[in-house]
Amino acid sequence: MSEATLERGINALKEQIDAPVAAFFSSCVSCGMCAEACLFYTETGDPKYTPIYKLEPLRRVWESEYTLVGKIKKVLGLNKPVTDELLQEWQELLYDSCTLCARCSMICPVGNDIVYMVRKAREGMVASGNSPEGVQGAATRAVTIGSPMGVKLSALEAQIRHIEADSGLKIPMDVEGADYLALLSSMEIMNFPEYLEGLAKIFKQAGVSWTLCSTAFEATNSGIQIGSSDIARTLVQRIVDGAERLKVKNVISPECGHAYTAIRWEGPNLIGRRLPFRVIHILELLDELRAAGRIKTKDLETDCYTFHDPCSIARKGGIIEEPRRLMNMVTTNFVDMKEHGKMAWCCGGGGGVSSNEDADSLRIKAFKRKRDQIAETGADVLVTACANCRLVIEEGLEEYRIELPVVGLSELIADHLVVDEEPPETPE
Amino acid sequence: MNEPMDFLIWTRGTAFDIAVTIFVIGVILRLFEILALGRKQNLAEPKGSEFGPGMKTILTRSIPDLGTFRRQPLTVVAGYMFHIGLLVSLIMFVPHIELFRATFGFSWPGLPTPIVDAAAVLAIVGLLAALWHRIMNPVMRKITTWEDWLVWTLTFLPILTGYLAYHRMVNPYPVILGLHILSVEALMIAFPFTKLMHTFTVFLSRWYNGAMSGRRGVES
Amino acid sequence: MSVFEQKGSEAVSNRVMPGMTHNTLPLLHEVRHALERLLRTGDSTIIDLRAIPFGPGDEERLLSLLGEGEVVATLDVLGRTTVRESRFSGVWIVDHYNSEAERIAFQLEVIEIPALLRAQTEDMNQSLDALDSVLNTETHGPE
Amino acid sequence: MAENSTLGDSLRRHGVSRRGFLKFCTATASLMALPPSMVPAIAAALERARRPSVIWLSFQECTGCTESLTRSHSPSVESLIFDHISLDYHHTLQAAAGEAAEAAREAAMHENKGNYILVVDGSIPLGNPGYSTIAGISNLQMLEETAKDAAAIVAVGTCAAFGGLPQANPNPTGAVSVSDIIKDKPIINVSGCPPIPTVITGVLAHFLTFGAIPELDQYNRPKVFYGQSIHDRCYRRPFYDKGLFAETFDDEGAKAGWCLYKLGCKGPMTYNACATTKWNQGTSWPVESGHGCLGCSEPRFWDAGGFYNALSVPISDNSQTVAFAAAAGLVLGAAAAGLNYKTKDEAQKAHGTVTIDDLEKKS
Repeated sequence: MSEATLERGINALKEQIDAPVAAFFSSCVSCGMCAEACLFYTETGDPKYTPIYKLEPLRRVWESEYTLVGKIKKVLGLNKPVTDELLQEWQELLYDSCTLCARCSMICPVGNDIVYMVRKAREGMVASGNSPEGVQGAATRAVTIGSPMGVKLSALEAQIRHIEADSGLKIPMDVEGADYLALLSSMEIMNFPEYLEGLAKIFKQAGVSWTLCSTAFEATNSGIQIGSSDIARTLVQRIVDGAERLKVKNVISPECGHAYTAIRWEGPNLIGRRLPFRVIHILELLDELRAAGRIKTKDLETDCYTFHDPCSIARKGGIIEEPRRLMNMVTTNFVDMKEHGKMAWCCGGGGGVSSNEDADSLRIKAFKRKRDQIAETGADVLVTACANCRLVIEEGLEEYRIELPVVGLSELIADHLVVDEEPPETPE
Repeated sequence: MNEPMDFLIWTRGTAFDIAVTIFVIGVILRLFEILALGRKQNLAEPKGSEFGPGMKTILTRSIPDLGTFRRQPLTVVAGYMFHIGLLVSLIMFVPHIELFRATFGFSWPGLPTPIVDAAAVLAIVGLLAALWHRIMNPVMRKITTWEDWLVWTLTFLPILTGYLAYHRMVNPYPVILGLHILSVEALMIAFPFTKLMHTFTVFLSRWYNGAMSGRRGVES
Repeated sequence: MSVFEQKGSEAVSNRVMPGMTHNTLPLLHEVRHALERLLRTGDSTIIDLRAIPFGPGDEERLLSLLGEGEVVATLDVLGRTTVRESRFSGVWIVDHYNSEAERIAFQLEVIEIPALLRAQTEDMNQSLDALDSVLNTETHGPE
Repeated sequence: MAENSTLGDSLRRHGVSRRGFLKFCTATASLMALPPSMVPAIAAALERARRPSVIWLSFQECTGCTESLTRSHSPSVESLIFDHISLDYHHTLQAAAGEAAEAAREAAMHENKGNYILVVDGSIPLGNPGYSTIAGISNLQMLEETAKDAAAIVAVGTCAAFGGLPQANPNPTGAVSVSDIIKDKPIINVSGCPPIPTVITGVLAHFLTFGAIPELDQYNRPKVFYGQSIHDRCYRRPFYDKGLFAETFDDEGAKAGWCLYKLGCKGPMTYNACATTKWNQGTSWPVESGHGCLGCSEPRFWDAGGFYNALSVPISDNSQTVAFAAAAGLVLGAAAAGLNYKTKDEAQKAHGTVTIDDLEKKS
């Protein structure tokens, strides 16, 4: 059995450095603009949260391993080495104070994709044993139990029974040959079952053939959050296996940010081949159904609604217009926050921060940014499309004693769905 | 006795050859070093293309995001002043164009010297503002290394000496012209091995950024 | 067309860009200030035109702008010297030539009367002697 | 030979009136590039000026400096000065030759010990004394001997002042300037290839008038003549500022009298009086004639890059340097790329799969 050591950490960083990383470090002129894009800096004013500063360990490895001057410095003993102490100190910077929101990547004047590098730097942190305990726990539960929150299939089945009993809708499980395989996040199973119910309602109305999978229902990927491709691969493989077993054509990523990143963007690269199915986010699917006229809504709200863009879905996933079109299906009074879409501010809990107890108080501080953004809109209801964002925002609002309903966009669509009057029957 | 002219001849001769050689070798070497690290083939189904958005970001990143600009206008304003001032003085001043023509065999029309002069002042003011900002701003202080001070100095000196030489404020002229050329040589020698390389790698960085976002259907 | 079109310099001045005044106008400004100073304080000014970097046609243009005044004097002393008042009273053009008719000095004098036109004390002393000797001769007859 | 009468006496003896004397002083002030306000001081000084002895030595030179001087306006007001100096030795100009000439030199040195002016043109070879000798005496020996009792030395021409053409790379004769050898005498450098004749006479006039050397610049050149650059006094300067340049010697720009910077004019680095004093009795000067300044009054002008290359163009062939460096860069870059590739490849091979069992540090 191997174990986490500094050497393995440094080796992991060496593996991770590629041409973009080298170009990024070569380009940085220490202008500090990235700090202004980072809510951990803007809300605390502490310069150590400057995004590019968080990459110092990775930068040192790049310099001494991959540049002429660095190699010479190393031979002469003039280089600044990466030590265990350094990595330990940087744990806070690379985990507690980074949600992988990628806002810094959007504003860096020289075009450095900083979050791309943070994701890579975390590989070295994991390999050297410097990832935070809370995230380690989530990853361990995800691998051993099947879900970072420890949700087992039995719990899901119990929820399905509840939903079916309450709504009279059928939740299909392990249906081979279904068009769509729906994934869930543990939070949706435990905290927001209305998502699954909404899904069943919409798909029934739209005539979508879909299923859940008993061996691959968990969409989240703690490997992505902790920053270990090896662990992430194990988790993605389960979904790929489940989807291939059921021979589905599409896999639906749920209302969860990083799950989309994990399956949609990292998945094929982790398992080393193109996926034999299409990965689609639930918002993309709903928008497709809307465009095809397969779903319609009624009784539009007149209250002011605003939408929080989950970073992984909007800035890192390109799903920006879809939720806005969907929002206009449920309210006549949709107001965007000043900075939204690709420039949206993070809720403060992504990238594993919400499962990292060390970061709790910092996360609450950072939430001020979102709190003020929401307040500025004067909205009565906040809508989002990520269970993690939703939970983090709810917690944050509670912390600041603000009463504001936070709902998922899919269930909102389901609530306003025009359902044709026809005798209940199972599809096919 | 003959020092000023000896100095000028040395800076225009041997020293220039050395500096150009190191500069050219260094830049090529550094670009090879970077590109050799490669980029893994991306197997994820693309939502958009890479090349076009990459090229687009090379241009669009020159325009700051409005919200961020409001938070830190000085960085942007000083950056613009310096870069525009430097670019105009570097490539629109006729003596410089003559140097490029002698090197590459082609040239372009220059600007009247009072305009170039104003550009140089713009660059100097921009650099001084950037220096002040680097000293005063806590974020910049935190992330500034000795290399940043070095690079600032190496950039400032050619513009300052160029300004002094153009205005003939130091006598004899060969001394200040020689110092101007020498400071440029110092800049060229340090260039490939410091973050001055961003002059070239910024195109790589912005392209990668734009391409990686573009692939995911995001305009970066 | 060109403001430089003056006699004798067409060949050069036609090629000079219009509006390129070289040093003519700055010089004329200097003359103006000198004249003002002369009126105000009585201080005269002499400008050595050979120390001014004239371009082609500049001298002609300057002379044309200064024009011809009321006084013209010619001195025959170690070669010819001409003293001409310009059309601006108090501004004199003094041109010195040597015995080979080559210019050896060329000045603008801003003064009531150029010093060289005055009779010099030493010369008047000599003249006194000479007059004495003439009177002596006329009175007493040649020796 | 020098005599004891003053210039004032001498002129009066020639029947020159006070007016004539004043005109002479005006011309002298103009010649020395001094302001007209100096005329009374010059008049007072010239009244008392005594006739100095001048010894002129020519070493490694082309006689261009002497030509320049003798082709200057003659006879003229300068000739009055030259009437008044005693040119006791000049082996090109004097009638005496051989032993008689050398005897004249020695006599002048002896009689005017400590008071004569030594004028030198040409550089001095240090490589082999045989490169240049006069009457069997090496240049170095003659210079040291003659300089010993001189009141001041005027180094006429760039060769004497700075080494000039003989010193140009690779300097086969080991040529040096006067000031490289003589360290204990006041030296006035009148550089130029050749110097402007009136500048030579102007310097001599200054010494004659005031009995002292004029104010000098850092190259020991009289500031009145070398205080400003050609560029600063050039009548074409406005074109430089406006960005109007002649591209070739026969284009419209050249015909319109535009700036010659691109055609190699070294005016910006050259300090001389050409733009005001001009040549050939004030007729014209190189830039006015349509050719850029060569920089001939500056040290090592011969080695300072092509005459027809702009001052900003490097002395050696830069495109060749860039081409060679690019070729070397490709080779070294490929090597560096290989090293990086290898380092990364090794790191990837050394990858240990991370499992949940090794998330925690064991230590």
